[in-house]
Amino acid sequence: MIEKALSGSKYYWAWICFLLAVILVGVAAYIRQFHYGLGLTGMSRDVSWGFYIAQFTFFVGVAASAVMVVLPYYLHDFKRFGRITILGEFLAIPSVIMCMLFIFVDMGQPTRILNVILHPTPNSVMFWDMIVLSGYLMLNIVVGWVSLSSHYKLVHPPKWIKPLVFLSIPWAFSIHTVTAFLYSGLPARHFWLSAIMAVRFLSSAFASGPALLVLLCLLIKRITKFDPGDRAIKGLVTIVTYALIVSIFFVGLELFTAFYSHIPGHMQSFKYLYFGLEGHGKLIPLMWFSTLLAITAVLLLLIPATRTNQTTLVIACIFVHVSLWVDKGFGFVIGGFIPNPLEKITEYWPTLNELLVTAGIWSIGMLVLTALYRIAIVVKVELEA
Amino acid sequence: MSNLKPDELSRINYTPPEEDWMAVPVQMRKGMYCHGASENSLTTVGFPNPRKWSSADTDWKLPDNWQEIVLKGMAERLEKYRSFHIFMDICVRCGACADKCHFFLGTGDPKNMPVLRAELLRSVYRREFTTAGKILGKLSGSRQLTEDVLKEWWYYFFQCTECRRCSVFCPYGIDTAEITMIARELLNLLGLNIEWIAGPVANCYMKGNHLGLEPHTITSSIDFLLDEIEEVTGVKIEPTFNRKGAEILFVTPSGDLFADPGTYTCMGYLMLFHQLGLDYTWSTYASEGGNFGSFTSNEMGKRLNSKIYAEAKRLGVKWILGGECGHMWRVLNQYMDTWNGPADFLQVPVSPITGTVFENAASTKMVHISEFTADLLKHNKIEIDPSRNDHYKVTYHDSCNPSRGMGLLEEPRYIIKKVCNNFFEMPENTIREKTFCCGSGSGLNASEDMELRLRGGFPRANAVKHVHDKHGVNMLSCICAIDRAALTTLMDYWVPGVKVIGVTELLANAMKMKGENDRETDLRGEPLSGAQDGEEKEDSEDA
Amino acid sequence: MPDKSKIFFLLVIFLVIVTSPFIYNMVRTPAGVVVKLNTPVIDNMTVKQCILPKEQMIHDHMKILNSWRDDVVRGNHREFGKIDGVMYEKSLQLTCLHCHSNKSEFCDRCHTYASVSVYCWDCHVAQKENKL
Amino acid sequence: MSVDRRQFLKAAGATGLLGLLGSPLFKIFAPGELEASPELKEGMAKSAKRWAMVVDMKAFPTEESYNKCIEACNNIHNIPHIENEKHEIKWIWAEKYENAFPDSYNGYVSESIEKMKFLVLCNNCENPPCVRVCPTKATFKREDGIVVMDYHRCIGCRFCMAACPYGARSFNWRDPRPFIKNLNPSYPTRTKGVVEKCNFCADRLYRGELPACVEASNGALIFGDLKDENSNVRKTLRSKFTITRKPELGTFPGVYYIIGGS
Amino acid sequence: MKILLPFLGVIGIVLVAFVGVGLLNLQYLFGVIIPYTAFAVFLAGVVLRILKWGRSAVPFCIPTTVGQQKSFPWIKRNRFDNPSNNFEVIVRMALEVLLFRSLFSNTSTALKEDERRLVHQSSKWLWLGGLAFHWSFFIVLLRHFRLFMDPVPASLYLVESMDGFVQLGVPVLYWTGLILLISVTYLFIRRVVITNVRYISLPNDHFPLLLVLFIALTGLIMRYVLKVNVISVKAFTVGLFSLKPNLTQDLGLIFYIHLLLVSVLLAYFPFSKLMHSAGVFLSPTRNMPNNSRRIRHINPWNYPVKVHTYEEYENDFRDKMKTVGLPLEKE
Repeated sequence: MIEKALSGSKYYWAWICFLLAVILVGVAAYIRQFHYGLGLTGMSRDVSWGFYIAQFTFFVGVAASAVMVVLPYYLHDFKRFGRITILGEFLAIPSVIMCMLFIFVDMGQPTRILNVILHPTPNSVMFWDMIVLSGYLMLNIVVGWVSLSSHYKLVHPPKWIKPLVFLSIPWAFSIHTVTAFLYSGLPARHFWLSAIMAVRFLSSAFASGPALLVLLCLLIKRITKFDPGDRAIKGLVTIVTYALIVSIFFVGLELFTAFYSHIPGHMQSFKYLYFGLEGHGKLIPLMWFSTLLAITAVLLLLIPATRTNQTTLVIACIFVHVSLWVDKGFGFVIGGFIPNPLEKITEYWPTLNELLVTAGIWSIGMLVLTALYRIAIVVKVELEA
Repeated sequence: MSNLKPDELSRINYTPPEEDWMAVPVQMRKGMYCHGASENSLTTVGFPNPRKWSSADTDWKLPDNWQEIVLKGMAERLEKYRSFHIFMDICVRCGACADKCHFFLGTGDPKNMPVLRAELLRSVYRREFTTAGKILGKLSGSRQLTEDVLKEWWYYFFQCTECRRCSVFCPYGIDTAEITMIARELLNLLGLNIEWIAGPVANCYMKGNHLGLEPHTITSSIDFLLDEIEEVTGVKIEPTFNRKGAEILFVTPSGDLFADPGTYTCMGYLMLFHQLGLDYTWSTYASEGGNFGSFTSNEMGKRLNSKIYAEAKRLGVKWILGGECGHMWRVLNQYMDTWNGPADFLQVPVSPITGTVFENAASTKMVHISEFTADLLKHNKIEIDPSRNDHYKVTYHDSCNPSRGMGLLEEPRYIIKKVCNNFFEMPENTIREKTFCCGSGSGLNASEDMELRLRGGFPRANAVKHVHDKHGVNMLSCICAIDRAALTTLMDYWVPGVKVIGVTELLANAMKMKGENDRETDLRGEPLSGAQDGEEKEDSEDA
Repeated sequence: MPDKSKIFFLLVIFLVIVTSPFIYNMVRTPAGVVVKLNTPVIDNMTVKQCILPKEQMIHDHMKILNSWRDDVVRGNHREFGKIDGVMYEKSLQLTCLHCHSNKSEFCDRCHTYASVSVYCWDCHVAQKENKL
Repeated sequence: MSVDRRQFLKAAGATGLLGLLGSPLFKIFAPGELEASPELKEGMAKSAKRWAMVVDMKAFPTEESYNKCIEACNNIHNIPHIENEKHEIKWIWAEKYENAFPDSYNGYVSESIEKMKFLVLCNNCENPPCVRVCPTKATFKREDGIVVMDYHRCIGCRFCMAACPYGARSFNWRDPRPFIKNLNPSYPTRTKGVVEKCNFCADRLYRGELPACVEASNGALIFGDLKDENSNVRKTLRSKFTITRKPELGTFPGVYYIIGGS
Repeated sequence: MKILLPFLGVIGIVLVAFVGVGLLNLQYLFGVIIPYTAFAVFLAGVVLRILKWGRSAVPFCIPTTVGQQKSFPWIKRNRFDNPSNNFEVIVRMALEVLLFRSLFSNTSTALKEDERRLVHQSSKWLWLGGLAFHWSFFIVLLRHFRLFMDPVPASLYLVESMDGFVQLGVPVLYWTGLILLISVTYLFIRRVVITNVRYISLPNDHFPLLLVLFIALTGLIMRYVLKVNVISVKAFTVGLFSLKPNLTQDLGLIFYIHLLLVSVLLAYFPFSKLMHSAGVFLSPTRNMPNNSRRIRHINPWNYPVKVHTYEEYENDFRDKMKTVGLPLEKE
């Protein structure tokens, strides 16, 4: 079926060429970084993780959110997701690939990447992250590919695929849980040291991922002959709405604990992010922007008129996604490092080179996504023809 | 018809036997091969070793020095055909071709895997013509040319339709058609042809066409078709034959003149040319587009083909138009000009209706009817009512030779989509350059090898069945005369309810002619699904 | 011969590629490799010997260094052993480079010759020679 | 695998194919293998069950006095001097009270303490979070309590930096060599892309020497075995009031501070 | 037997080198005479084979057309699967040789027994395995040039640094070596496991695979396990490639085994199916444009044939033609 990704209209190829061009720029930027060192990024001794790891964290969420279509469809026989399960699974694949690439470009010594396997270290959460991520990637590739190709051949999917589907459900939860453990198990980082980190991650993921999926579905409906179905989109929107509300609720819980207990360590990062700390506050506008988007989105999604109107729905979904992207793909990681363990403040802002590498990885993700969606849609359209 | 039911015939075991293929002697199974060439047919064209024999006999009455003849023939051909020489040497037996052959898929006989079919010849080549084979012997996969081997060649090289499907997938482009052609040439050196090829060849040589229609029979056949046309459309057509000074010579396979459903396609040609007012002529001398000579030997192909240019020259036409036929177009595209050209007495074809210059036929000066028609439709030169084909749900079978020996894929589709409303493609791995053979090509469409034909046609029929079940397809369109004959049998057996139709017949159904009656039936006399049906349908949908 | 020119063109390309090492070595006359052992420390040695026999050092120095780094860093086993009453530490910089203070002559010659690039020198520094 | 004289020869004789073929053929496969050399004696290493340090702030009267310690460390370990604070490499350095002990800072400390700079370094914790998180065991705790880094193995993921509650770790954001003024040829530098930190001069201890900073501290830094009742460290801890940094985190630092009083 | 014999053959080669060098000390034979002979046989064999093929005529223009022909400007043609000029042929050939385009479109067909339905699905494993094998073999070979040339050309460093991106202790890991081993093993296993492929395989299909497998294995052992003295090896190979062979180096038996295996591969090459690497360029179904209706292809050995002329035809049927009023040349 791969060859289906190799044919398409001139718009398709223009888009592919555009992505390839960005990837090329990203690769060049990475080569520069490879030779110079990570000093080319905005990271520092104090903010030792930056944009790359934040993006990794965010896309783990997008990857995990595939479960939001797989689970209702397979466990609860929620038929209307039948047409989009493959879209969910195929969204997870580029997401995980992006996660892996973001980790890779964040490594100081990428040539030693095999050390993680050569010297397995089960006490490190990162070791488990490697396992769950690669496992999840394999699961989605196998499940997605095998069910699509069986569908295409009009044969029943092989029996062994069912257990893998069921396995992929808890596995999806595991990838984001383990990713949350990367942060929530660190003693001196009060901002992250929270038992609800995993559920907070999951709830925001189940809002941002499906929101993206809604946007993709609407786009597909518009530019291809495949219609994912309004009922499926409605289902997704419901998930987005409640996940977003829960996510905001969890942030509220964190705020309460920090500010009611009034333990300085717990408050400082929040203060830095939203109000500024000791005159530092580079992220304040971004964080309020995110907050504003989230609240607007909640309203747009709760009010029936705006929820059913396609334009406002698109706006709401973009707001959800961007809001959570800013929150998790930026603020959350940076905020944890400010102030540093010595209560000093070093601020962070990504550099151009860092952004170019990031853009390259996004483009790789979009390239994979485009190719996979192209295959899935061509197959579906052919079958329905 | 085979005694086996479709359900039984489609029980196919693809697992090869335990012993090595060289150790498995050929077993000639009835129904899987054709009668040997008759003495008469061979004598007519002056072929060697004409005699009374039967392939079922143990003694094939070979000349004493038959091995010498074959090996000398091989040596000669290794020098004359680089393709043969290369294909004997470079196969790596990767197996990519194995499940591409319709005969393998239909029989499960491992020697029908293209690679093994070629190995039948290669094993002898290695022994006689390579150092490694001489030194290593059996280890190098070589063997001696014995009578059993010869019989195996005969059996299996007349179980190949030269469809070239394997060549598409071969990483080196090894073309079993090419190997089969050489193998058949070698067999013909010993008078080992099949009658179903040798007979038409003799006919074509003497009378101008495979069916052996003599000049007056041709005109009367066409007269009969003209009456039919008049009956359906009310239009009277008067074509010309052997007319000097015509602009265009029209050549089509003779099968279209005689056997249903080819005759309907032929009616289509007549109607189209009449409607256009084309200045063209038929020829009774060059009354065959197909070329069973090419299934015999290069030389015989050339001898039969020569008539087209000769006749074009004699009649003084400007260019030649060719009808719907499969292997005819492989010959016209890849061989004719080389054999019998240059056709410098002709002009680069120009459509008199649209003025389009057929640049791609600048040297052969011969245009495919589908190219010609597609060009007309593109320029809206014919008025079309596609709803007249509404009672058909159509799919399209790419004939092997026009697709893999020419690349004529889009033109017929363009026509079909213009002239009918219900068109459905078969699964993608069974169409276009990956199309499956009808199982009866290259002279194998006899009746005595019916089981072979049904088995060979199984993959094609299977794909038709798919669209038949899914979309209710009831009409299989094609641009090949052998297809029209072979697929009809095939459909009756495998997918009852699906009929076979030429693209030009579809066109003629939909084409509005000057002075025609209100048509109530199509060319076959089937009632059109008229306005009433449509309304009824809508009503029932509302309800 | 049909396609004569094309076939000869391909043949020439083939021959040039296949015989390129011969041609290259003919044009660039191979210099071979000569390792200079002379350093002040070695010149002053009465018995010129390494920590292990020369042949073994040539053959196994990479294995030795590779295992030393784990021995020293991870196992804290730093002693290699005494030779003529002198204790030798498992240390590239302190032991090897002490005598072989001419890295560019001693190490690099062979490594360049065989195009074996190592990342030892990313961290480890050669005495004096190492220009920062 | 380990290569010292004895072990090497044993290991080489037994590997894979060679074992199967027996030793006569071994020479053909791997020419130049020779016999073992004489026995060796024990080294002079200082050893301990748990190395620890006490920083006596009273004994650092001037800035110069503790800068000596820092410089000694920097020079011996080829620590680069990078102007850009973001890319700094620090093994041992000085911090104000409020930064070194942020959790116990109440805003009303004496002026002397407010001005005082505290030497901070890797605490070589008993229960080090950095070791827990390292995905390759590039950071590990030795039996003598020193938390060591294997720079050959570090992949530069910087998880340890996020985990360290004391900011004791530095990352080589770029090649450090251009920033080393006086290269100590007997100690390696680090390559770009790895994390580094103080290791209590593990190599010096092995050679029977005290850590560089301790040696340069004029007695202000007390170093010894925490598990040895008679060690300097234990004596000091018994006699003086000491604190550790962020004790509430349960890392059990191996660096103790004497701040004031007697 | 088909598998056992080639296997024993390869083992035999290993043993010959083992005995010849290890016990009989025939270094000169195995280090100089055999490699030179093998190389000469390879060169001469390949050239002669190609010339022999080249002498065969190309009478007809018979490309396999795997896509739409060039007809009208408004019909989208498939330039590289149905090339209409030499440039497009070159692209088609390049795609074939460099990317194995034909195999990329490979399918596999299975009969669903329950429904008697043939299911054709795209099948890319052979393509992937073949591509991985050929490319990694090529890069491994290219990397070997560092041992053939002195001084090492700068361009080789680039290949090495990209291939050796990953550290795995000392020395760095070359991916291609690993991929070569895996892919050649895959190709061998598929030949043994897939029943139909096993059925069509000959001993001389298994032999080169096993030979390459052992070459790769001995190479990897030399690099990662036994650590053969690369300086000696290079001094020796550069000697060979400067026509000044010297055997003063201690090379280790494993090197001689590797060398003999390679020599056998070289000498075997021109007489075997391995010539497909050259033959693919000469394959008429792939290296010709589909333009024979536009430009006449010449058959060098075209000769006149006996035909049944119109005159003879009219003579045969004159009366019948007259009856139905067909025009005649002679009344």
